[in-house]
Amino acid sequence: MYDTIGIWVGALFTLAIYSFLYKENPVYRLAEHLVVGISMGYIIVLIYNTVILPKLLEPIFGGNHWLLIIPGLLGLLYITRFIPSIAWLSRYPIAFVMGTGMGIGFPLTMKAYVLRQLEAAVIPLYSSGMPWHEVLGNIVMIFGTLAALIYFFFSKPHKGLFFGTGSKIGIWVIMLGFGATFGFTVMGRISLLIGRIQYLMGDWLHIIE
Amino acid sequence: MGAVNIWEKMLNLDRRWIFLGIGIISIVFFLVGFGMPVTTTKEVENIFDFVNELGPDDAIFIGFDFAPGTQAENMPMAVAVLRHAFHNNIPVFMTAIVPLGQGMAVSALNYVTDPAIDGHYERVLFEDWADYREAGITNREDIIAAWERDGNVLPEGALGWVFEGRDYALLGYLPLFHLVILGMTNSIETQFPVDYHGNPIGEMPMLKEHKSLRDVDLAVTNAASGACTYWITYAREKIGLPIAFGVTGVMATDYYPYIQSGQIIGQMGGLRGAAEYEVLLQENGITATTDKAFRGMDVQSAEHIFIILLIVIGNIAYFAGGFHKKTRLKGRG
Amino acid sequence: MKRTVPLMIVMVGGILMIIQYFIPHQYSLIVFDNYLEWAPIVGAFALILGVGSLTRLHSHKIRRRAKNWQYSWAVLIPLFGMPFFALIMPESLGGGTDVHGVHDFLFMHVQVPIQATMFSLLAFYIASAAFRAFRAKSALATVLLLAAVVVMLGQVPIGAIFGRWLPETGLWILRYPNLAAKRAIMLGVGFGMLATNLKIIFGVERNWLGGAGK
Amino acid sequence: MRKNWIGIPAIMILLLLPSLSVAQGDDEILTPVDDNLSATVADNSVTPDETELRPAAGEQLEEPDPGLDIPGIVTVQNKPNDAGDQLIVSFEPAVNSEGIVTYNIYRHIAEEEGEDTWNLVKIVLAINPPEFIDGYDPEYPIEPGVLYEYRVASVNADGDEFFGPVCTAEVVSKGEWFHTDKTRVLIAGLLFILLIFYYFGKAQRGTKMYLRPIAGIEAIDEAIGRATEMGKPILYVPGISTISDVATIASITILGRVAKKIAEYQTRLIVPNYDPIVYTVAEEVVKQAYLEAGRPDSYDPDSVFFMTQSQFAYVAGVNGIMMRDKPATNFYLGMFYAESLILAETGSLSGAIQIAGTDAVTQLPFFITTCDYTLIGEELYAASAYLGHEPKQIGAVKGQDACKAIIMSLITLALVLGILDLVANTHTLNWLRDLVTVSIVE
Repeated sequence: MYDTIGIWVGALFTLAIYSFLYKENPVYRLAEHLVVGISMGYIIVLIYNTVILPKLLEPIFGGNHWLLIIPGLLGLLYITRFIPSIAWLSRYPIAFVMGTGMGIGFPLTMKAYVLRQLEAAVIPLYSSGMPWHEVLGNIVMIFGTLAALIYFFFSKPHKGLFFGTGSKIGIWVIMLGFGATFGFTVMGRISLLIGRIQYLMGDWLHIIE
Repeated sequence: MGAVNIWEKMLNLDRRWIFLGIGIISIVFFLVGFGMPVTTTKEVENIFDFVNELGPDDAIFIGFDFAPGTQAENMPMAVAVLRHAFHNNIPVFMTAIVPLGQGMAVSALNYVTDPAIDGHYERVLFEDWADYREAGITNREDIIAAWERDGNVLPEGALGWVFEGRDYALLGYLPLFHLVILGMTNSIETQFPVDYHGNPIGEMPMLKEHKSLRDVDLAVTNAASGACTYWITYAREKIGLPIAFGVTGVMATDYYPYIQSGQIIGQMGGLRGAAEYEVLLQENGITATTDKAFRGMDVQSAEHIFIILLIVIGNIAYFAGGFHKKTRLKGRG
Repeated sequence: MKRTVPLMIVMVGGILMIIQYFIPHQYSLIVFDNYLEWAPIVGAFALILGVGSLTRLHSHKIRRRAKNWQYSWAVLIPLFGMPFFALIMPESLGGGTDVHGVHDFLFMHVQVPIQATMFSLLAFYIASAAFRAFRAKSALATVLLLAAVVVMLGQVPIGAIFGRWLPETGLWILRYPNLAAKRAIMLGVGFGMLATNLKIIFGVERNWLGGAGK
Repeated sequence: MRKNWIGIPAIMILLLLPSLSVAQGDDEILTPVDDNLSATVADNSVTPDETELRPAAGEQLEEPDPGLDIPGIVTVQNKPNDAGDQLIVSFEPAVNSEGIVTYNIYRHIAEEEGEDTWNLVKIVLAINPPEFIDGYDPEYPIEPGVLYEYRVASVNADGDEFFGPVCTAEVVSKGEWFHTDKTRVLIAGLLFILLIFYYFGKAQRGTKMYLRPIAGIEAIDEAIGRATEMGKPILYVPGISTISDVATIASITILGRVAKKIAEYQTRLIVPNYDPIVYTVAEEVVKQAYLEAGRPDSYDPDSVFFMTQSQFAYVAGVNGIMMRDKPATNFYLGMFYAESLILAETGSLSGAIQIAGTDAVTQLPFFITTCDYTLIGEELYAASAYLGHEPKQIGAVKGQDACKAIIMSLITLALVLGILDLVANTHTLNWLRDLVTVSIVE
């Protein structure tokens, strides 16, 4: 019974969202507002059950980890946002998140975005036994990377042989990549729809099994 | 002027017609299906061959590491491997890295053991065969013999029996799953003292024979996020457990390097990967027909063709209407 | 106090975390482990801001009888109803987070289907986007179009009609030019991120404090 | 070759043992507690008699269920670049590998007594190299500065264990103060900091710096003007990531500038937020912008609001706003995931002018195809620097360009070296590769 009602409710809300494809309407509006409220309510419960309770309250009151009061108090400073005269105190926890986030990010970005990408670009064009299309690929890869990098030069006008032609080739390579990514993603997106059709026609209407 | 108007109308086609087309095509092709042949690739064949070599003495893990959102892609892969394992009588542990994956595992099991479907496996719940277990019968053949001697008959259309605790165990989800994997390299039971239904897994014959991940032969993770790499970092790298991936289509290219480096034995990418496994199951006589993924591939093909047709029509209208001469180029370029 | 202290926190926190990365010693590990423990706790309280804003916005709407104000109840009731049922209501009355409670029902049978359907709208939109955008307006647009079509056809069984070269070409584009483009973007983005990290740690960029530029 | 070994394990062990005792001085190996010559049998299914038969087993292969040859001494080294919680452990495998499936390695703290103090810390397959890193397992951690003892057992297919000698580790684990594998990251980081600060200084001294125009930036003012003319609101989506995401920070800077213009034009602004902290910051920035524009009273506190932290619920909400309020201009600047296309297509359906910008490589294609202007990757950051009008910001862009130039020269050098290697059959490229390679595992 619970499951049957559940599937009916789920199916009706599925249709409510699809109705948006035709036009914005009261049914969609209801679904939209409900899902905003429910998702936020769900997150409150989730955060309470996975962070506040096991990582803050239980260790402090159950395990005497008194040091955890510091992040707890820091977090509570967010509430000062609602008291205009001391609202600036809410900058403290933001500063904590900001500073540590930036600090952690710096070496990791250097490694993942710069050094590792550089390493992957330092490749031989040809090694024995490589088929022609791989060699061609490597050539395209190296010159493509160089050209696309020229496109991202901001301090030089995109004119002349080096910067002009370079940035033009660069944008070509970028567009080729974007086209391929677009085409590649189509498949996954259609699968999502197939999933919903299965739900509507299988779980709900039992037309297909 | 009149001709231009038609082209112009075509160019400014109300998008709702396109939406309608997409909707109708997916429903129609789902219902009829014209069965375009799917050629199999090495990445999927490798997984199939690996599982095919295993038998009742081995064990595998199937990870339901996805939420309902990507069910269409991940579910058929998991179901196909599950069927394959049941056919070869390989004990299967079912786990989930994400909380909602637990529900996915339940529905996969329900689907494979649904009595309404021809070619299902008849499920015997853990408590239903408790007497035999207590009598010390843990060998698969002995259980079946005793079970059938007591008047249980395999229903028509069923391919065989599956005993909970002997042929499969639904372990489910635990938070911080990477640590759970690490823990299972020592002992599965300390991580999962009871299964999803609350049955003590220490009493399961399959657990007595496979106490830790070291006694397991393969883990197939069906994932919709990078969480699948947990299995590599914590199981493959630590104890050398062979890993196979089933990932969504969008993720598939990201994980090719793992195949090259030998860290995974193979990969099923998106609906197509699942369809390939279904084709392999059918070709090897393990299932009589292909399943949802194969049928989904028809929809997939049809939609791709539809979108390409739209692009072609759009371009014909654009050039035939002479818009290429007068329209200002929008954006960059 | 209002600006200097936050800027100090950022600088100390930032430099500490950078240095920490290079030191494997257990003392450095203690710093990092503590951070891992603290960060989610501090972050969790930010939720109060969200709930506060959401409540204020929608109660305003209801009070002012703004357009579509009735729907604001559809936000407020589950917003407080979900935690109420999950954390306060006894399980016998549909409370708790387990299966068959109100909380689970709303999540599994309202939120999950709506979100999955929202996600699947992409199938429709990707088609209409392709129709509108992929016109051979210029050489550049043609490149975009052709790459998309080749890859799209290469992925499905029907593409095999045109022979093996089609999927191969699609893969080739994905593996080489696509990777070159992505790599260049990532390198540029990487340097941009690094520069922003530094600007924030050393207080050059302080927009996040509120108040542009000063 | 292997067959020659089968007959002589006993002799080999006899030969090995004296050499062990000789090596003792070097490796500080404790002799086994009970008996060095006979293996300890842990499994009950094997009787002690069988163990005594062991030395003869090699010579008489038909002997039923022989014991296994035991592994030799264990060597322990401190693992570099760790927090002092790992040790590198290697052992000498049994000379006669016949029948050995795995080696079980046990560890306990040196002073501890009794069988139950031993913990099984690792199982090594007999075919694998006899070495591993201990301390990986969180159940049996290694404490820095603690002295441990190890022993290794050969294990046959039935799980019977035959123990080798108990050995005391010659070192204790200790943590290091610098991770040598991270030297390259450190050098690159320092170089980067140096360059950026150099250009900061240059900018502050008032050196004029050229920056090329970016199409999207010029479109921003135009788009705000258009919304004002039409009397319709402007929607600004700051992405769905946290405040520590650089894209979000860039977006907030641009929002400040956009809000100021909007305040001047008296147009309505809608900023729905995904992250509560981003919401707070965005609100501050917009408030400040109205103040700077001299119209603090026309700021509507409901214009910047928090929606929900759930991806597709957020999209559902923003979609609703787009179709109900029909904004004339939509900005999508910041970090985006799969929702990018849903937002941009709905926006274009509602007839809005759309300006997007993100550093999410996977989402850029969708913005490019559906929006009127798109800031690609770094252009988003550069745009915020342009709009900030602060010399240091421009200096930073200059510094980033210098870094890109370095990267480009390195790639070009690699190209040249690669060709040189092909022509002259040298291995210069490997040298460069080694120079820039960073280790994956830390």
